[in-house]
Amino acid sequence: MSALLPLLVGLPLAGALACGILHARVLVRRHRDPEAAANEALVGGIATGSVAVAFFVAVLLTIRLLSLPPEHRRFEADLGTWIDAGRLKVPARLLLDPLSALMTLVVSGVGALIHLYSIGYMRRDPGFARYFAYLNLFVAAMLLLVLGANLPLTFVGWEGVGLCSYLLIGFWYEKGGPADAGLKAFVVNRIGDAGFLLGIFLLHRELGALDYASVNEAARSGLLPANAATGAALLLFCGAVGKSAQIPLQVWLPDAMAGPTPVSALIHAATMVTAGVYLVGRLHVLFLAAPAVLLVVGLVGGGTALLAGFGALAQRDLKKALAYSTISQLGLMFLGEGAGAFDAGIAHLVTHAFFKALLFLAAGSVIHALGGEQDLARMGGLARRLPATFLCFLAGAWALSGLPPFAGFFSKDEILGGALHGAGAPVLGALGFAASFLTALYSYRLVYLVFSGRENFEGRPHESPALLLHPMRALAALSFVGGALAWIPIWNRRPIAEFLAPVFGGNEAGGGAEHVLVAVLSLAVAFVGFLLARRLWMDRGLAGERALARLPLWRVAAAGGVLDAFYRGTVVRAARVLAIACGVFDLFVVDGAVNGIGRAASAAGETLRLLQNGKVQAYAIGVAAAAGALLLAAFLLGGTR
Amino acid sequence: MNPVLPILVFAPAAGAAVLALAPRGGARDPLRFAFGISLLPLAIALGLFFAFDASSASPQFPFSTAWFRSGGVDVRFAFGIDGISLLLIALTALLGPIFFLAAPGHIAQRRREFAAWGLLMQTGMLGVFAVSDLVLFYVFWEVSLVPLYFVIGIWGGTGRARATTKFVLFTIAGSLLLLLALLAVLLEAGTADLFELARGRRLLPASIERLAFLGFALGFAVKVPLLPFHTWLPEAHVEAPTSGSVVLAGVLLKMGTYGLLRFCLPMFPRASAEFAPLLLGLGAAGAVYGALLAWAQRDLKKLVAYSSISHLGLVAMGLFAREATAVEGALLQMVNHGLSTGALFLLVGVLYDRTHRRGLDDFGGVAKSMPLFAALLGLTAFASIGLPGLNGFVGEFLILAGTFSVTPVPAAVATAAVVLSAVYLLGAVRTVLFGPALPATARLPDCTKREAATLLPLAGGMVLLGVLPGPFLERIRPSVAQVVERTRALAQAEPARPEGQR
Amino acid sequence: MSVPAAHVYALGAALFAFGLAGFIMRRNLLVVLLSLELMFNGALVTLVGAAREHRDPEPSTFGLFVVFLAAVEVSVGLALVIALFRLRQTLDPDAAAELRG
Amino acid sequence: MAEALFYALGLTALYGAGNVIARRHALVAAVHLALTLFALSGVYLLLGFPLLAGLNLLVYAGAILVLFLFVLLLLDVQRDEPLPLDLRGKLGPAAAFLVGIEALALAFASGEGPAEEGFRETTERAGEVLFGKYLFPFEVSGLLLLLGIVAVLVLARRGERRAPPPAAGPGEASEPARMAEVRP
Amino acid sequence: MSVGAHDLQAFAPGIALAVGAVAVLLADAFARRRGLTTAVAAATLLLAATLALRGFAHPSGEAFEHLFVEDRWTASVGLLSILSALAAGASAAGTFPAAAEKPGEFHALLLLAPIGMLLLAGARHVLLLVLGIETLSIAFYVLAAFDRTRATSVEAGLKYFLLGSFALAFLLYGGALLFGASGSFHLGSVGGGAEPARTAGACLLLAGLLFKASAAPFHFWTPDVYEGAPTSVVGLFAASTKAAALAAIFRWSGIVPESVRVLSLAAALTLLVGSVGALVQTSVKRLLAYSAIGHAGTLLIAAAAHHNHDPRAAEAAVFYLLAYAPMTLGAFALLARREREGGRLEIEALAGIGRAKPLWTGAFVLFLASLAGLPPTGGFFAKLFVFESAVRAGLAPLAVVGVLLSVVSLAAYLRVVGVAVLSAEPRPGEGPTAPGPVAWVCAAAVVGLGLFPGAALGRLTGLL
Repeated sequence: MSALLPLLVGLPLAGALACGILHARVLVRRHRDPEAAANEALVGGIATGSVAVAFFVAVLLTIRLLSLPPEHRRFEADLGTWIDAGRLKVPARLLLDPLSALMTLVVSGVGALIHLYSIGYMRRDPGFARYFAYLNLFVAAMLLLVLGANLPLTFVGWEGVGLCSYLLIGFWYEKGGPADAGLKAFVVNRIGDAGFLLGIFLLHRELGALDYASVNEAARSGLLPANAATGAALLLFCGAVGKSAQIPLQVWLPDAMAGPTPVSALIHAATMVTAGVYLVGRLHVLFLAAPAVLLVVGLVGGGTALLAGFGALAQRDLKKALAYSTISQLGLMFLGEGAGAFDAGIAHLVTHAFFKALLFLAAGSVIHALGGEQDLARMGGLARRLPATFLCFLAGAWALSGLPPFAGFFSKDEILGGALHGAGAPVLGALGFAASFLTALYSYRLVYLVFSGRENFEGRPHESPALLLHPMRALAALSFVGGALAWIPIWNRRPIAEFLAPVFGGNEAGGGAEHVLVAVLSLAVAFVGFLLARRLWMDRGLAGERALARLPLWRVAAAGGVLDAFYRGTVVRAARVLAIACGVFDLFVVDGAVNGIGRAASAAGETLRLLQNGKVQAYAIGVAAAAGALLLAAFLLGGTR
Repeated sequence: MNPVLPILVFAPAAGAAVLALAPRGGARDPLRFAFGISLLPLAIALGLFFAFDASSASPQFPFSTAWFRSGGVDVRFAFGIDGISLLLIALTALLGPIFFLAAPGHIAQRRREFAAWGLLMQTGMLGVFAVSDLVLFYVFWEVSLVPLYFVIGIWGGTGRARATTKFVLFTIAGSLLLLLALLAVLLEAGTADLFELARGRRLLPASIERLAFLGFALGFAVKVPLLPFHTWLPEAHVEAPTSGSVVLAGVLLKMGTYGLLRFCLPMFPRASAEFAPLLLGLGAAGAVYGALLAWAQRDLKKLVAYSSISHLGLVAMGLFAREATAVEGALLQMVNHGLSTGALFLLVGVLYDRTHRRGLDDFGGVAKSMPLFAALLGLTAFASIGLPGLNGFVGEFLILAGTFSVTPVPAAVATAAVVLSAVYLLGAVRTVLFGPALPATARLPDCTKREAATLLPLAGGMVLLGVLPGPFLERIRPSVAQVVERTRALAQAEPARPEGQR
Repeated sequence: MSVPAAHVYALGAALFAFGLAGFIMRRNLLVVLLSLELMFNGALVTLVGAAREHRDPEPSTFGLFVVFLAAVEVSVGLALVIALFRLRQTLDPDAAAELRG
Repeated sequence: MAEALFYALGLTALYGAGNVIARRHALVAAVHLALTLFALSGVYLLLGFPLLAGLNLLVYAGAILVLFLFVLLLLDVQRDEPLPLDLRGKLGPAAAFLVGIEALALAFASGEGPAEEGFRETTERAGEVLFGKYLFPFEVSGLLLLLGIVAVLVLARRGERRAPPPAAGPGEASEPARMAEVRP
Repeated sequence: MSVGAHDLQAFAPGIALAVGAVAVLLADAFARRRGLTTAVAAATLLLAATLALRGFAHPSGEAFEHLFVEDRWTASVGLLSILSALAAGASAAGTFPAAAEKPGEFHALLLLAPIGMLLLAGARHVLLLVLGIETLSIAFYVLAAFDRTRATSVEAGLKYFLLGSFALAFLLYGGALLFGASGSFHLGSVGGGAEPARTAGACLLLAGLLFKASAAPFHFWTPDVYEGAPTSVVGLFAASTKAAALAAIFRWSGIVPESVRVLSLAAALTLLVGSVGALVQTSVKRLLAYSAIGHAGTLLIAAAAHHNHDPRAAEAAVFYLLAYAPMTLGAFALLARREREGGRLEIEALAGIGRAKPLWTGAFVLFLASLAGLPPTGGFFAKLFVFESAVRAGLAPLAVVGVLLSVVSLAAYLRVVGVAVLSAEPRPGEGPTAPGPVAWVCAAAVVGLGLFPGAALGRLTGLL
């Protein structure tokens, strides 16, 4: 069975290559005949097909995995050695265990749906084949990220998805904005990645081994010193912070919305940004061995969830609002993990992938229908015009808001339950509930602003074609049933947690009356949020928030880029000034010293020329003086004898 | 006695002689002729690569004949390579044909001379890596310098005379100190065989070892160039013709790092230990400093030149970690840098040939009109900033991981350079390729077939080394292990001074 | 006669010094040549003093060669001075200062 | 008596030497050199070197100085040197050097006793050295004489003996121009 | 007390040269056929070279009452001088009209000068030293002023003469003091004796020799003389004077106390003057004069190493001289040809000559590279061996000074190369196209020594 593993990475990769070649052909043709369009069906078919096949392979493998006894649920595929240098050995080994299987299913499944959606969305784009090449490459990298059996391989995927993110954000590179956003995303991620790398180095220094099994085992057995565990966990979490857009590195994600909307759905909502959550889950033993870091994870997550929630609330741009929402939800996941509820974090990751992808796709449909309009002020009343889209969006928002029976309620509930149990419980719990409240508030704000009230747009929007709607419907269905994966209250079963038990061990948190209490509380909070949103925004458009918008806090949140501006003003500027100062230093001091030597030699030569004045008697004086000096030197030097 | 190495080394020189002696007009297309000649070393190098016995650390394909005796030391006309040399020979042989293939784009005049100098330079560089005699090494070391002086000086930009003079003087100043140190070693050890010198159990007297190490290190540091000795490089690159920059960055700088690895570490283990902190610091600082400087540039060539300083600082750091992983990474990174920086210079050359401009601000939105160029530039940039899956990553990762495992601080500092590399290089890519097309650059023709032919082998190399570094690492492993073991073992056996032990 | 050798040496040194001073100072090439002869004579007197001190005929025979050398020198020197005079019409040593730097 | 004569002659020689370098007119200087040479010959004689004394008189005073005077008259330079003006700059170092040498010479006196009396070198003994040990240098000085002749032939002989060689084409014509160009 | 066959054999090259010189004068005086003098001179030089070579193979040892010694050192310096004279004569043929006017005198001087070198190199007695210096000096004074209708030539000769005689006076005085101290003129016993006179004498003697070697600060004459003298003979000045003076310095400077430090100091100063001075010149000829000073400095390093008990310093020095002679002779031969063809010798005048006259320029650049000590030329190994000797003798700091200053001198050469080769526009016209036979031979020697240094070095054993 494990022989199928490489296919998971290989299929999308092959798809990417094929699309790349087709793109090259398009370029060559375009030179001859500008009108000749790409064979979009072929490209879309290959791209979507490869991911879909990967999904089926993943399903197949997962079924096989489940047929094994829990402690043996892992497939490994060894593809030889990638790097072997000195003490460092990196085998090219893929690992499928419940955690990576779950991730694989989400990535390939959601990925396939979004590929399908993209065929419709990207129609007639001159970069159609290029788009799918990138998208397939992304899926390949993402699958490598989750399937890699050791940190370096994960890092390959990690940076690979970063690359694809960069390429896809800047897909419409002719405009400056997307290109800048892509660059920003990559650079900010790199800062986190530097931490990731250092974490890898630290583990390599301490352990020599970098595969997850060894690292977790060493952390469990105490082979890894506590200091090293803390350091490594903190450094690796830096990587997670960057990739998952947590404070303080969250600044890139709102800008990343400059890319095509399906990209935002797949990469910047459903999959890539969750890589950090996955990483922390993957190395949960290490993080458990570093409780301080785990607390940091929770606090960062909670803080991000809260602040990004405010951000989402105050946005006037539909996609940016969703982006902040994503940041907030990722924060929640970290909050759960920080509290020790890793399975809850992963469960929320899964459901979030469904409904957030759905929301983005629906938003894409709206934007598509409005001819690229993203401003919430220029929407409203679209429920009548785009009924299918409306329903899908509503399903997504419902799920997001954490109201049953949609998925968000159940997975979020898990997190909140975990938060109240783990370390730092009161703080994390409070943050969690506050974020939940905000989530419901902004979720319905979006629904009301987009779909209710007066029509503030121009033109006559039409419902999107089936190619766009079908993936949305599928995701809507998943958003609905997805909650069952997290928690089935009736039987009090938690399928995902149970599925992941071989990885995380049995999680005894939650359950019973206490859990019900949490559920009721969270329901109440979400419902209050819903009611407030309904009161403020239903049929009123942005007018509803006029009072709020005067608050300084709101303005800060709306601007979104407070931290961004802060970075630009301090870190970036300081680095820039440092770079220019280095340039000046190099030119005048370092090179100046070099040129100074040259000038000194020339000056000495000129002095010599003055002495060499052509007058023979002057020379004679020189000779006589030299002879005198020689005598003097001989007597002085010889005097020592 | 296997004559393959002398043939490898002197084949280009023979070609140069033919060009020089051919009657005027006799060589109709000298660049094509030279290109043809330079394929021979490439073929030989490929053969060597596959014939190389990866399990052995001893010099292979030896060729040795008496040359002269000086001061009781037998100086031989001796060749022989181990894994370390093999990789760099392969790189040199690969860049040789590219040198000539790229030339027609920017060398309009005096092509015959250009071809002859190029071939001579090829001989010099191959010789540096292929010899196994100290004195012969030095001869090739300087011989490889002279052609580049003319290549930059004759076919360079407006400030070429100053730049090339500075380049030559700077490097010669370092080289001559190296020469003195080399003489001291020669006299003290009584042999000029560099493998013997690097392997013998006998150590030089401590005082000589220190001074000789300093001489060697200084000579190589100028060539690399390490931090305070780098100012010749940007100037030379800016003025050099594209081909010259490619070879300068691709091979000539490697001669410095090769020297550090081949001579400084194994021949002076105690001094290496003593000065390792300094060199680690200079390497790491250079990596960051170079990156910052690259960021501050508005001229593409200068940007790439400073990025070279940054990358090679990293390499030097890896070498002086004196740890197998880091050293293997450093060696691999030398090749990586040769490929990616060579390609970057070629790409800048592509733009320059079309517009006669090199400023960052002279370009914008080029990707639209030059998609192939954009793809190659993107690939190269990502290789250069160390994206996993491409070659730069493997080298950087090994260097940093290895260095971190013995001295975390410099490695951590140098990691900042990894971040900065993305800032400056992708920033430049953003400016040049993306955004609205500038009127001046909106209709540039895409890479020609010839240009693509110069770039694609390099691109292929980047992917190959990134995905399959195994065959390369495998061949250098025994040699590197030997160097590191000796360096470490002897440094610990007889500490030069107490604080020398880190 | 009991003149101390030192006094003979002193005489030689003084002559040499006078010659040296003249060589450096005088602005007439012929006088410069005369000064040169003084220097030679300084050496000659010193040789004589040495011969006397060591009771050895060798230095004084050496002295014969010095006289001879002086003759050759003067002939060549005068020839050169004449050659220069023909071109420059002056005996100022600084007239021959075209080559410099 | 002889001692007194020695000192008298020595002082005369020095007086002459001083005038050689101090007198403004070259002719006067030359005459004073003759005075010095005569005095020195006397010194040599006193010290017991009659051969040297004689040769000194003959070659130096006789031949060399006559040659000098001859050239002086030949060139017939009327202008006097602007001596005092120039002395100012050069007297300082010269004096210093002079003092140095003098001090050096006087230093010899410190360790040495007075010289032996009655030393007298005979022509025979000089001849023995000259044609014995110094035979080779003696022969070599013959070569020097030849060289001197050649030198004077080259430098002082006026006029062209032969037509310019055919090889000298355009270069010959531009000779004066080229001379002017050769400047530092 | 008499001169025997052994003595004659020891000085055979000198005798041949002397006889040849007379023959040349006679041939010039009585046979009116052009070319006869040239032929006689060339034949004499070849014969003398053969004899010197024979002397090198079978040195006769001390001769002439121990005044002179023919060892391999003397023979090699003699051989070098003779071959240099041959090269200078060949170079002058066709490039030096004044020599063609007086071929007898010119060739006689060329033949007589090496005798002086031989004497200087082989002298073990102050008198012979003086006579050797005088012989070579007078020959060179006259050669410098040979172009006597040209003011600068006469100026060069006069300056050379005045300063040379001035230095000779010092040397003579030093010799006299030495005898006063030690009672001997002989190298073997001259070193001892009463103190101030001994040291003072030795120093003055050494000053005279250093002057001949154009070592700083006795170098002042060199640039002026080299610039003013006829170009075709300047190479001879540079190559052979240095050789002979260095030979004597090797032999004699041991009499000076602390000779190593004195020589080291002189070497460093000379290198400084040579390199820094060359840096600011505008005339190629004058630049090469400063280069000659610089090379004297390098040779003084070898001398210092020799006196610091490095047994192989002499080999290094002879190799150096062997390599230096062809490069400097070749370079001046090229300049002589250029001058003859109406080309100016200012550096600026060479602009673009690389394209107009590639062969000539190529040869010139080769000589410059060798002067700078770049491989694969003889100059490289010459420097290498000298520095090796210095390192071996424990004079590494001196070697460091040497190499750093040779970077400065390289900068000076690169100025010339930069103008000649790197400038863009080719200038048509002036200057010769071909380097000429002398330059070819010299270039072959330079490259040959660069490729096969062992061929020469291996034979240079047992020199002193």
